[in-house]
Amino acid sequence: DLGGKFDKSFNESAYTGAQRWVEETGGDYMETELASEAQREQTMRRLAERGANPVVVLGFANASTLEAVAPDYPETTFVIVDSVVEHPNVQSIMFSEHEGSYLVGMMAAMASDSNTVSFVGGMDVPLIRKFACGYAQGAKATDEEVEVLVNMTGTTPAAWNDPVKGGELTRSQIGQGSDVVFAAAGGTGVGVLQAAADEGILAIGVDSNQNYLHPGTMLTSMVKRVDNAVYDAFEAAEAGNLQTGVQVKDLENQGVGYAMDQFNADLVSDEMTEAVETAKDRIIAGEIEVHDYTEDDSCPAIEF
Amino acid sequence: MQKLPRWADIVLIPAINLVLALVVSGIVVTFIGQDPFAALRIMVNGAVGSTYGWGYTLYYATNFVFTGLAVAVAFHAKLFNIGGEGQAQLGSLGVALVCLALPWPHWSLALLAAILGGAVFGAAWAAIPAYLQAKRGSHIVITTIMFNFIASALLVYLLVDTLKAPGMAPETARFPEGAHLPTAGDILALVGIPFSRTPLNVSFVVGLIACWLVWLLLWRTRLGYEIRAFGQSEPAARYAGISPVRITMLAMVISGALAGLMAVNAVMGEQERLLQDNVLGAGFVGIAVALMGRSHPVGVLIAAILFGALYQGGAELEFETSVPREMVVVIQALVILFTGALDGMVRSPLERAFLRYNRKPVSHAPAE
Amino acid sequence: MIFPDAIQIADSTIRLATPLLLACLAGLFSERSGVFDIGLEGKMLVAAFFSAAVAAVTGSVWLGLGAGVAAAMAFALIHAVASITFRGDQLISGVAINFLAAGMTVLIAQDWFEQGSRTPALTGAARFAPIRLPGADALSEVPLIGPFYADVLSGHTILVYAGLLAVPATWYILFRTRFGLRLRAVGENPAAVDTAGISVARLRFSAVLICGLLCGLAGAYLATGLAAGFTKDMTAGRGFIALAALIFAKWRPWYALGSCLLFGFLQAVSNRYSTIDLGLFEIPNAFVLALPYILTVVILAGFVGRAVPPRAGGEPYVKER
Amino acid sequence: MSAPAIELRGISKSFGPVRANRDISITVRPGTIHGIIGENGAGKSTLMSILYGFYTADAGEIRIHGNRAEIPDSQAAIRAGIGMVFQHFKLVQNFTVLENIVLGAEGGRFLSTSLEKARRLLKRLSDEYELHVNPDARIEDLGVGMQQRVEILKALYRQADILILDEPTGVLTPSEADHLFRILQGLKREGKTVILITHKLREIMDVTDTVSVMRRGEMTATVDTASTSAPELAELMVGRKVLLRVDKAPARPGDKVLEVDDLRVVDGAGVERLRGVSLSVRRGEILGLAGVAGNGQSDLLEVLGGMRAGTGRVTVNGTALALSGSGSDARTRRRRGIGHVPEDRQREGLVMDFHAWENVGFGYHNDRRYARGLLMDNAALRADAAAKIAKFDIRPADPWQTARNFSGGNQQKIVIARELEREPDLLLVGQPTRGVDIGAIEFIHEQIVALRDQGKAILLVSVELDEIMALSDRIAVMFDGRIMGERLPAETDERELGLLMAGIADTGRDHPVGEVEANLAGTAGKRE
Ligand SMILES: Nc1ncnc2c1ncn2[C@@H]1O[C@H](COP(=O)(O)OP(=O)(O)OP(=O)(O)O)[C@@H](O)[C@H]1O
Ligand SMILES: Nc1ncnc2c1ncn2[C@@H]1O[C@H](COP(=O)(O)OP(=O)(O)OP(=O)(O)O)[C@@H](O)[C@H]1O
Ligand SMILES: [Mg+2]
Ligand SMILES: [Mg+2]
Repeated sequence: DLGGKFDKSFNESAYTGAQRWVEETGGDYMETELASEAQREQTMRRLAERGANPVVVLGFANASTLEAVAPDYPETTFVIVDSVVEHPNVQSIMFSEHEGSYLVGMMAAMASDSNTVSFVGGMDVPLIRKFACGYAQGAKATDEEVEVLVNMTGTTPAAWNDPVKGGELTRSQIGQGSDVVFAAAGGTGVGVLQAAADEGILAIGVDSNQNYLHPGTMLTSMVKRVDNAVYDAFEAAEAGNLQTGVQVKDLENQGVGYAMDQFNADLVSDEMTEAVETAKDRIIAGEIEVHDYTEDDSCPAIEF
Repeated sequence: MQKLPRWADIVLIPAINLVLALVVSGIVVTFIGQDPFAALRIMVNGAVGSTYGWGYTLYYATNFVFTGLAVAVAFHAKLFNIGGEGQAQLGSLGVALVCLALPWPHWSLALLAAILGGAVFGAAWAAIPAYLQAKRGSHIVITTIMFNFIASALLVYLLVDTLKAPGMAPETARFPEGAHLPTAGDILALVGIPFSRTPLNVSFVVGLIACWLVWLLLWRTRLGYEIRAFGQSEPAARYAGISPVRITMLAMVISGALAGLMAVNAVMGEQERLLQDNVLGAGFVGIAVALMGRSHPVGVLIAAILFGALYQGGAELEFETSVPREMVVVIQALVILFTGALDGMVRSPLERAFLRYNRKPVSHAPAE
Repeated sequence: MIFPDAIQIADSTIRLATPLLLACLAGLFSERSGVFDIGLEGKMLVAAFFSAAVAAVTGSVWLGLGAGVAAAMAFALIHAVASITFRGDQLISGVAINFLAAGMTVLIAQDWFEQGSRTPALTGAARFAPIRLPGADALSEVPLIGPFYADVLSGHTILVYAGLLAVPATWYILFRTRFGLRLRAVGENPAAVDTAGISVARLRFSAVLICGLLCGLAGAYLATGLAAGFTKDMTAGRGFIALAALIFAKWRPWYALGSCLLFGFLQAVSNRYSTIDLGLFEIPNAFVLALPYILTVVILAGFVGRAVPPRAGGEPYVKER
Repeated sequence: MSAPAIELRGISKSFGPVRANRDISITVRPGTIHGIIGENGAGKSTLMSILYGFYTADAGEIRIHGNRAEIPDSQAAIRAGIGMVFQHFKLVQNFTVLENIVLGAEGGRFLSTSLEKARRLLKRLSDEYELHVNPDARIEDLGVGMQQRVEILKALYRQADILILDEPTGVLTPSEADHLFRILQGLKREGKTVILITHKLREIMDVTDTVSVMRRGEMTATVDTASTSAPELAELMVGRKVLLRVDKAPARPGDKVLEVDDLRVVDGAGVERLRGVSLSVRRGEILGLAGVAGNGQSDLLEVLGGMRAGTGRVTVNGTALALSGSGSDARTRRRRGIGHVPEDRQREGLVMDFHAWENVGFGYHNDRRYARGLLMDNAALRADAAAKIAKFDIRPADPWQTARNFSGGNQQKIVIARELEREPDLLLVGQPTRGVDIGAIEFIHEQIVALRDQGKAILLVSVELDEIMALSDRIAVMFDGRIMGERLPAETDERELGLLMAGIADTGRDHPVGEVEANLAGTAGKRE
């Protein structure tokens, strides 16, 4: 998606998955980055015409284009991440970001001393609101009194790529009392995590595991295993059994989750782990219902 | 006594400038470790080597014809409209509203209505900076840049809150079937000519008509006469009873309308729904196109095709090699630099050369 | 607005105003000498890239700063050659420079670092560290002034202080030195300078190069002070806002400080509040984000009136037609 | 005899296709006042600018006090002791007098010390040469006479030993000019050399020791002033005998066409440029409006021509004109039968990059006879242009040339042809012969008189007193935005008009010059 291949987050995760597949299988793939909205169709068609199969397209913004393109290439299987396209030759992969966000929201609320946690989003779109909404629900579920600050970086694709502003928003949130910040902002997030490290508060990364970026201040990362999804798609295609239709990657099948590693082990208490693990099980069991913003464009925990 | 023959002014100089820009671009390509000749071959082939290439080249060119004409008309009134980007954004909104408003029975009706919608919205967006310049003296270059930012915010606001179709993406629903424009492939198939599937559509013809109308406007109507006179000299315009406010407003409104028409091609002809960024920087390319085309509709058309080829070739280049798309931006910058700002570097030595060849004894003013 | 908020916004204002201020003063030198410059944006961008790139490679922010400044000055030189030597259109040259910067930075970034259009994140000595002003801790308990000194004035990187000091320095150079007198004269009436036996081109070249230098500082501050590395188009229109601030400031150094602080303040406010409740209705987020741009237009239209630019501004100096 | 102060040998200079100076040689003796005369465009300013290092010659050599000098730029000229007061002043408008004087000769990096030193020296200089100016006044607040003094002080401050003045008196009243000449005599007594460019023969005869004549880029003669006469110089200048009078029948004035009552204009900077002007012009009459440039004549023409707004009451043929808001524009004025030959043809009267035929319709392009439906009838316009070119003998006779490519005189003829052919009830004419050679002057004057004889009303503005005296049936004099008085040409002379132009209404007495100057110092008159 727009935001660049090396955003340390969503796109980079997909790239990692593809690379892993290349390394493990020695296969080859074509890749291209979009410079602008209007090139989506041109690019998709070209990949299909070049005989690429499957064609993996990343990002909700491609959904509508894919709807138009997929019927013209019945022989090709398309995989779209983050959106649903109902067509016989399309596999749609959806992630339950709200669930993962719920968990890191809980951790944030527990780690916060100031009872204020915050969120920096990239471009103000429903998907990002879905993250924010899950996060707020998790935080509020831990402690009704917790205040959740939410800022979006901007309203254009440039908002995925403005670390200066991300840093400034973070500082502003810190000024308002926040001591844990969750960045779901693509390249902008780099600035958010940096500002958090500079100011000495905790930060939560997104999509990829970003804990290694600033050891000591990275509380965790809400991982969204786009890499696995891409890898699986490539592998299934190689084997010739790529399923079309909608696939939901959630807590249960480990499509989303929170990252634990040597970089944040010291920051996460056992108590926290326990609470989060419990919640995780209850969500999987359906005992906790995390609201998905995109279902009805509203959020019970915060207002946008 | 002309310093340069006309052909030198309108053909030779732009050609030399263009070659210089390409040479420097080649150096840049070499610098990032690629073979400039291979790159050029890929670009030329990709742009004009197949009906597929031609389709995309002309599709992009159609966008640039509109934005180029927009900048050119404003240039004639000595107004530097950097707001083509925002005006085209608003034009997209107008086109989308028109297309979504009715279940259009036939594309031709929808096209006429969309032309109106795009033009009116684009014009309205240009009218505000024009008014501020004419009445309040706010510098139009800065206000139009600001209006680009504001247009983008406005569109996002609408797409996120008001016009959004169900789903994740901030975009409207697809336009109804009746608002789909026939593409070159569709039309040529009727006469049995095979043509690749490309977004090139009837808007190209609208673009050609726009060129002709702009030519008519500038050189055959009173308004065009007044626009050109005002652009040459404001005191002279005032002396002739040409109202600076009126001309500033009209020239900008026409300019904005032309920029807005770009949406007919991009939004109605290709995307078939309203996205958040429909313009692809075509508003800015328009500046380069107008400069290269010497602000003449024919020149604009030729320059637009050139830039269309550059865009399509650039896309191909990115696909085939690891040269990033921004190469196109660099080439575009160099073209603007050489044709617009460094024009004098080529012109004055040429003038001197021509002077030396034509040095007849100058009759120092007609004799009594 | 409660006090801690105010302190916080003031602090943010200074950070955000600094790149504007440096760029605005850059424009001031250039335009006072009669060379209009809408290429501030592009010069900041190349400076941001080269400062981040060199700092990333060498690990030294000072080398980065030097590289950024050199790059911005190289671009300034292009503008100077085009608009002074070859008497090209200054607006067009500025537009070209902005595009050139936007394209070249990405191209080179990709070639050098292969991380998309990004430089590696800067850490440690590759970034400017905040400076705690002397006595900040001691004073921070004093009501009102204390927090202001400790939290607003203190704790910025050196380039912020450089920007603030550049204001009186610019004023002094412009109005108290020979160079300043000539610079102002050449922007008003180059023929007067020419007939006094001073080279118009030399003066304008030096003004444009000073402009490049200051843009270099502004860009370096963005990439190595505010952020920790370069990202594509990271100047995000700041060069244009600086230009608006310059007009608002009527091409005067102290006014420039005021107008840049105002624009910095607007950005700080738009960062701080995602929507603004005006009682009757609420300004939605998209427009709060666009607030600096909207207010730029309002200010240009409503408060500046017809600001009189340097009289010879925008016109190449031609003595023989 | 000592070596010549200046010796120029074989100087040539071209501007693109225009050969402004061709193989010019001239010798100037030290301690003399040397005049240079020539028509407009003869190349005088170019020659002097070469001497001052502003332009570089294509060929030729310069010797100063017998030594060969290289003068690549003005700094070199200044070092060689040359000072120049340009025809178009080279002053920075929003700087003070002092700042303008030190510019380029500051003597140190920091201003405060340079300015103090300059202030002291300036005081000495101005006492010595009676050049009193307030060192802290801004140039834009000074009248042209004062600005010229600043230019002279600039040269003296740089210790110029050779002073060049390019048409210094064009903007001065006669008494100001007299004062200037006294200063020049003083400089000469000190042993300085002065080169004086003018096209006024009387001045040459009065103050110079020797005189050189230029024509069409060439030096035609250098003679001792004592041994020549005005008619002889005139003939050398234009290359044939010239008529210095306009033949015209006595006027037969009819009804009032134009009536102006208490007209006021405030400019963009808030300065009142017209302070209650009242006048009238009858059909069959030429009213000449004299005055030093910048005293409001231009503003009056612009208001009447619809180019700027004013307040007051103006009627044409009995019906009132709107002076501001809608209906006060130049287009409406034209429909009311007002023609306008503007003061600056290149800035206002013509669009320099339009073809001649396009310019022939300029201002009348909305006329029905140039229209064809929604479009313009370019063919009709071209036919009209061809007719006018033939009738007014405009050369080259090519409607496809751009206005820029015509010489000044022919450009003026295009404007005159356009405005006079409409047979307006009222013709506003500003500086009709500025920069036009004598042959064309005669022609233009004849055309204006012919229009008068058709019973049209004409308001003529000119800074050339000779032209006012020769053409007008009645003369009004403007000073500082007011009409100082009206005279009949037969009952007045240049001396009296000069006093009126200096703001002295009571011309019965002889006034001490000091008082005249005090008045002038207050003039807000500017010169572009
Ligand atoms: N800077 C210039 N560029 C091009 N042509 C010029 C320039 N200056 C003067 N000329 C041309 O050179 C010729 C001589 O001009 P110059 O100003 O020397 O005449 P002049 O004798 O001073 O006339 P005037 O009495 O009007 O001042 C004219 O034809 C003029 O158009
Ligand atoms: N700026 C210019 N560009 C091109 N050609 C010019 C320019 N100025 C003058 N010329 C040409 O040079 C010739 C001489 O022009 P100039 O203005 O010196 O004439 P002149 O001798 O002053 O005549 P007039 O008395 O009619 O004003 C003209 O015929 C004109 O074609
Ligand atoms: Mg002259
Ligand atoms: Mg002439």
